[in-house]
Amino acid sequence: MTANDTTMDAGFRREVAGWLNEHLTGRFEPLRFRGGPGDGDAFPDLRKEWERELAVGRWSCIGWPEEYGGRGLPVPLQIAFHEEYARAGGPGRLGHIGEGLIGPTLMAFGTERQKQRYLPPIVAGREFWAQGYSEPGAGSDLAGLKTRARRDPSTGQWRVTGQKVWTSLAHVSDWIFVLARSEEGSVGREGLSFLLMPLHQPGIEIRPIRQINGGEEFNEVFFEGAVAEAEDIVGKPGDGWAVAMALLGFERGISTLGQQMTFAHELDLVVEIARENGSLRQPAIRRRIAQSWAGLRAMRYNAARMLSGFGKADLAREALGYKYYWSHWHRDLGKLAADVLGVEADVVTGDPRRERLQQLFLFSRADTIYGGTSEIQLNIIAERGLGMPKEPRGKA
Amino acid sequence: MTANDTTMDAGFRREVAGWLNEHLTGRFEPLRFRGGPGDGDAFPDLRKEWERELAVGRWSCIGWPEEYGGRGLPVPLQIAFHEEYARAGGPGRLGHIGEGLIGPTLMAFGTERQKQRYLPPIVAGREFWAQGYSEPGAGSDLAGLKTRARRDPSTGQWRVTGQKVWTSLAHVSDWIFVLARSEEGSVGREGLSFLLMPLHQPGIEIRPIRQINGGEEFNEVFFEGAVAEAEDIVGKPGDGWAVAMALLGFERGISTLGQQMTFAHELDLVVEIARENGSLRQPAIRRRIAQSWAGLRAMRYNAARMLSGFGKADLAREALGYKYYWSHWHRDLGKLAADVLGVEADVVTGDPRRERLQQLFLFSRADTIYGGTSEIQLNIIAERGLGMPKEPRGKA
Amino acid sequence: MNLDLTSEQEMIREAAVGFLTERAGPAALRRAAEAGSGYDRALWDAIGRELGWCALAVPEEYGGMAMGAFDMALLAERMGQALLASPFFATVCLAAPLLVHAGTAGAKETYLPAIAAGELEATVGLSALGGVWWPDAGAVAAGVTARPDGAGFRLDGRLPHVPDGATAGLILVPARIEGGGIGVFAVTPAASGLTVRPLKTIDVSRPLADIRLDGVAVGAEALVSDPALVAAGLARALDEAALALAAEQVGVAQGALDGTLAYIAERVQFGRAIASFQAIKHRCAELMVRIEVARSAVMGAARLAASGEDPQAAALEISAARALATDAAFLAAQEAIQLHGGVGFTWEYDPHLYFKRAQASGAWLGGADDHLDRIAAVVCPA
Amino acid sequence: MNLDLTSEQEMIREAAVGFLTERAGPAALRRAAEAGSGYDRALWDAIGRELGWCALAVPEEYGGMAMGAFDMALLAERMGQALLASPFFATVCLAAPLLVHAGTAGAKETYLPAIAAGELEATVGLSALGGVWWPDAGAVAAGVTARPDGAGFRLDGRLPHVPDGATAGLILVPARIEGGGIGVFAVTPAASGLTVRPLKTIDVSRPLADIRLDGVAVGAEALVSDPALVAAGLARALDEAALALAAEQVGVAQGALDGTLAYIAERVQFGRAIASFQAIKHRCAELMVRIEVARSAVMGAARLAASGEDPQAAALEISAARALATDAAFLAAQEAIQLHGGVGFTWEYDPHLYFKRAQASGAWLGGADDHLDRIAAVVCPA
Repeated sequence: MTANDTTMDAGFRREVAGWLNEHLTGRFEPLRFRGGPGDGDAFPDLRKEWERELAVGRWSCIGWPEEYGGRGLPVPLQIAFHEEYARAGGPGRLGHIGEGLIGPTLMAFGTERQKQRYLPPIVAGREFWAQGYSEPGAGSDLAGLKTRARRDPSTGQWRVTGQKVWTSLAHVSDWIFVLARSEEGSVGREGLSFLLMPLHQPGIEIRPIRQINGGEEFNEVFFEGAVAEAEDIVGKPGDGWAVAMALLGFERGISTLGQQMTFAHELDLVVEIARENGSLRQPAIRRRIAQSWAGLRAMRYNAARMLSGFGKADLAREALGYKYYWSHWHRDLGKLAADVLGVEADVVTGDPRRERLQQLFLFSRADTIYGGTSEIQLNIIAERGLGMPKEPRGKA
Repeated sequence: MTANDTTMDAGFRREVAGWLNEHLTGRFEPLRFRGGPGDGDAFPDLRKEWERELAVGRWSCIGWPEEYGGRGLPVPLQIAFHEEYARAGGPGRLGHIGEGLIGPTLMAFGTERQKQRYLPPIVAGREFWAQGYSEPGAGSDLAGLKTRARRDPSTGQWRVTGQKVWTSLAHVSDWIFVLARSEEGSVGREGLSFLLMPLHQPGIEIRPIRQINGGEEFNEVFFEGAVAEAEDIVGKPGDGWAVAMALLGFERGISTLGQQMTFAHELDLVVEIARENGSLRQPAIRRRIAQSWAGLRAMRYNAARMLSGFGKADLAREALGYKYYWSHWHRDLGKLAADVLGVEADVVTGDPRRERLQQLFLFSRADTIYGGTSEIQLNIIAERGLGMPKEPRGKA
Repeated sequence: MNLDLTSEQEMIREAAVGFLTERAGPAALRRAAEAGSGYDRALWDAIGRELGWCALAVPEEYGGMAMGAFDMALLAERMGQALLASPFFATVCLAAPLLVHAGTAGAKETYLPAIAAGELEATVGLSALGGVWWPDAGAVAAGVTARPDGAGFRLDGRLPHVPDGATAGLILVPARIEGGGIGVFAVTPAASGLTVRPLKTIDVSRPLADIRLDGVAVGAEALVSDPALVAAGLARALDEAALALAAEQVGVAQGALDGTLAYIAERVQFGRAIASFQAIKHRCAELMVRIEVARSAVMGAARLAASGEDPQAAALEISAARALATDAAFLAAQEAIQLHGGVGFTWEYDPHLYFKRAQASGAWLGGADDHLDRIAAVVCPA
Repeated sequence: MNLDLTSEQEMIREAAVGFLTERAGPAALRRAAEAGSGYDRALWDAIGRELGWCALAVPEEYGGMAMGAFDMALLAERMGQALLASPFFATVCLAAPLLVHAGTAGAKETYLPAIAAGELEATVGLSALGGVWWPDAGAVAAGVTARPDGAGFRLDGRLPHVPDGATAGLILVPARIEGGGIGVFAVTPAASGLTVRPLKTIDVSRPLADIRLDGVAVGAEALVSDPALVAAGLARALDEAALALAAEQVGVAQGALDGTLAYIAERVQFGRAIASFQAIKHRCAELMVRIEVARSAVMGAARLAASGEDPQAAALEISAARALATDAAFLAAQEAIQLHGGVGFTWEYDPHLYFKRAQASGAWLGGADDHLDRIAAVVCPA
């Protein structure tokens, strides 16, 4: 009911659905609907194999230019792919950070050597990446980074010391890109460098962070003189901020748009459970379901407007508020799911449908925090979207 | 249903109700339920007579000490009076600013002459007061006042020039107390003086402000060399801020507590109309009525807690948020009333019950603005109630 | 779904912005209201006869431009933003779609060309302006009875709130026909037995009239609806009207927010522009998000409605758009008053004009609660 | 209504604050949860046997202190604030009032002194822990049937979510008696035919058990309810339990807010303490207002309930308190996670403990929607 097809790209969609139907089966069957947000630490080894399966089918990096091993598909088809992938219950993509973030960054800023070394294993699903931005003292405010990189004058290597946090899936990844302070005494956005580092080396320790839903998909990563090779700096020393911000811009939410299919499934599941346990008779529940449905339709059309505006230089108004909207919508859906479950929301029953709603309830709490908290989003919307005065920095 | 008696003070309540029943009749009959917020310009002359009627019955200034002509009644009985007054449909009190604000201020800060000159006419319902604080450039931020007072060295008189705004009922009042800048070049809270001035004099012009509900109970008051006599300064020159703030503290919401009875009547009326026009069948309307009822009960008990805490030096937590809560509750009730009326909310029908709800809808918009906007309230709650950092002033 | 605007649509929008900025807006509304006419005759003539906007919703064979629901939504949004006082909504968004979707060929030929040319002001007399047309469109005809009388009919009933009812030259009246079925009847203001009483409204941009029919005799030709089309046609016409109303509300919300932003950027308190306070910034940002989302919902529903592909799906999306736009308009207007502070509840400043329009429009053609109920009935039948 | 605290009440409150601050709180909860017992035995013994809090709700003739609903609310609030994991709620707030209001003299004599002395852990097995007891208290007994069998009964049915059901020494089971009426039966965990399955709960402070009764044979003395009192007594006991739960939730809200304020006062972003951002200040201020209002509602309802004067009016006010407290607790816990930022959704920090407790408690004994429905049924009968 809530999911919806478009008549465009029907052939392509059938192709995707057909391939998934054929391959997301057998030994990959347990992966269906797994590994999503809040469940990111499920079946890491099997999901790596799945990434290779996708690569063999040429379904990895479909938006990348053909010269880098992609298919160069236009945005609408990329979205169609993500939607069909979500509809089929395709598992959370371990290759996402490589495909969506570091790959495009290297295409734009990397040396020829970096492109040749790092892009093919991403396309092939053989190397997995983690992101090293946030630090315990610098969450929303990345300019406060303290992790430092010092160049060894003899070898040209960078020695990195410090701590990163919220690195999703670092424990199952191979490489990490790190934003570190390479100029002694620099502050704010100055003096940062963007480094590529292997995660499995003596100077790096990875500790899992347990989440409120019990999962462990985030980590703290401790660097104690860990090494990045001289040729593994992206951009010039001191230009790290520009590279890092550009990277955040590359991921313009195309994979996020696919998540609407997941949202629709979740809403369907809420309705299903509400009908089964009788809470659908409560008018306030019915009203919230209707509001949720209306919000999801609006979200879909909002995304369509964003796509229409793709290629425009500035982020359009509808795009500025998108993350804020979907994250709050989703958090509200999680609360609705818990209220529909009632007392059962508190009980671990082993019923996979109920567990999915419990995870939705708990993990959607993170949606309004990661990838820029709602508070940061609202600052940006007010300042860039409405031209209101900038929030002053403190002096502390 | 929604109104509620307490068993305390039953005898006193009967006395009040009996007197009102006997006197709020005949020529005063048209005043029932009139002259409240949003309707403040109704029947000013008749309401002045009503104030004198109250005075004759010794129902004015019942909380004032007996030496100043009051009854010295304790707070619970004052509240009981206000509740019975509201229940009987007693009209908005033209004497409120005199009784609740300037009277107590003069008792605390006034000279013996000032007390003898100004208190008796307030008790007798013969002189009415207006408040001259806000200015066009200084609404929430009173420290930005610009109206200036200059002393005539020969006569000792103060000459006042400037503009006040939001002076309720200035056009039907006799006196105004004015906070004005008496020290040339002073800024902020320094150099202000608190002056008593007759409103009917050549240097004062009063212009009504039309409100969104069509009424005109507020005014702009323009001063062009208007005179305050030398003996009509309260406190010392330059001490005006302290006097003004103390004045705001005297009115600790006792008459506001009485308004809960009015709120209860309004909610009853909403239910009545909803039943008549069928909107009571809509579950969302029923839910909002229930929420409103719950909020009103809580408001009542919140007030009871405030009273239990009366006499404590600091404003208790429950008191700090009271204005914010009731004003938003009331604004929501206004919206509920309009939604219950549906299309009829837009039509002037001549039906007094519907008009009362329309006025409620429109005028409750002012509740969250006057007497300290909600934004100021939240600042105060956060800073005084929760000890959070103070909002920095700008330098502009 | 492609929500890009074509260059033609961009043109319409820009022309509308230019024209409405110059000729409409709060000041023009105040002048029209003070003149007592309810709307500015010259402005309406310019819209209907010079700009040709009245032709938008009319098929080409009747002199129209057949631009459809999407273009109409673009225009209606700008009209809402400008608080346009005009019989446009009643004529073009309410009466014209009813003739288009439910009318007989003869009725279309008689009335549509005049509407398209901006020469006829029309309206629809619903039994309840706030009522719903689902699950059974007959509900909107419940207040009037048509009794066959010779070759014609006699109409009896009451239409308590008819938009522009006191100025319209044509009143389309849905009625229950004695002996079965519903029909839409064309009634002119001069008809004997018709009493039209203009109402005083709080929202001065939206005139209403109370109309009574006491044995109004009409000929057979006054039955303008095609019996085969009337139920579905009424529903579809009212859906399209609700969509236009939702689009207007997005505009009302945008107008209220824009005015607020302009005010608080200038107004200084505590030595700072009000707009520099973070709590205010966040509230404005939240409004912007709500408005953009409501706008997206309107655009998507309009595209689907314009395609004509799936009227039932479109109807549900229109209800979604309407619920979102109603809330956005009210909240933006509420915040406009609040953030203006003291002057926000004066007659002199503009927030109340948006506020009254937001509330009044929100009650027309089903309130937000009704539209959510409609969604729930389909998405989660009990 | 006087909501001043007597000096005795101030003493109770201060003793509770002191004891619970030292012995309970998030860290203690984590230790208890990790120990797997669900609660800290020594802490419970201290509460029941040293402090004597279990005696509060029990009449003096059965060894209690008969302090009533108001004192209970004061204590429950502090327990909620400390996220106390303990069989206190099930024993003292749920089972004891049921015996007091619906029990036979014999049953009271048998069980109340042991409860008062902190020597008996008891609970109530409701057919649905989230269900309502109005308009007919029989609903809470719908899941279990009592069939007369000789001098005694045989009980069959299921109680899917019994608070502290796996550790209680006494389970009070409301059941439908074949042949008419409802009764409350005392069942011990050792009873043959009784299957108790501890459940894994997300809120670790609140153990639940799934209990099945398959032909559990009990003697006549197991029917502990007085037939004349049982319907009203069940309703009143559940109202009192709901009130205690509401008081707990006010405490949960306060605890969540206090922890948040402490965190954001220290945590610096953009060179400023997070607490200095106005948008954050306003949200915290709004929470404080909500919490104070919910606390007022609880105190008022508790005073009325304690007076025993008008149980029906008290019931409605308890529903009001419950609806307000449920929302306040959830919102405060939601904001606690949000304002902690990244660490807010880690296991290591405390917000999730409040959050899970807020949601779990909100579903017990009627959700906020149910309580609003109950109010609407009286305040605005359709």
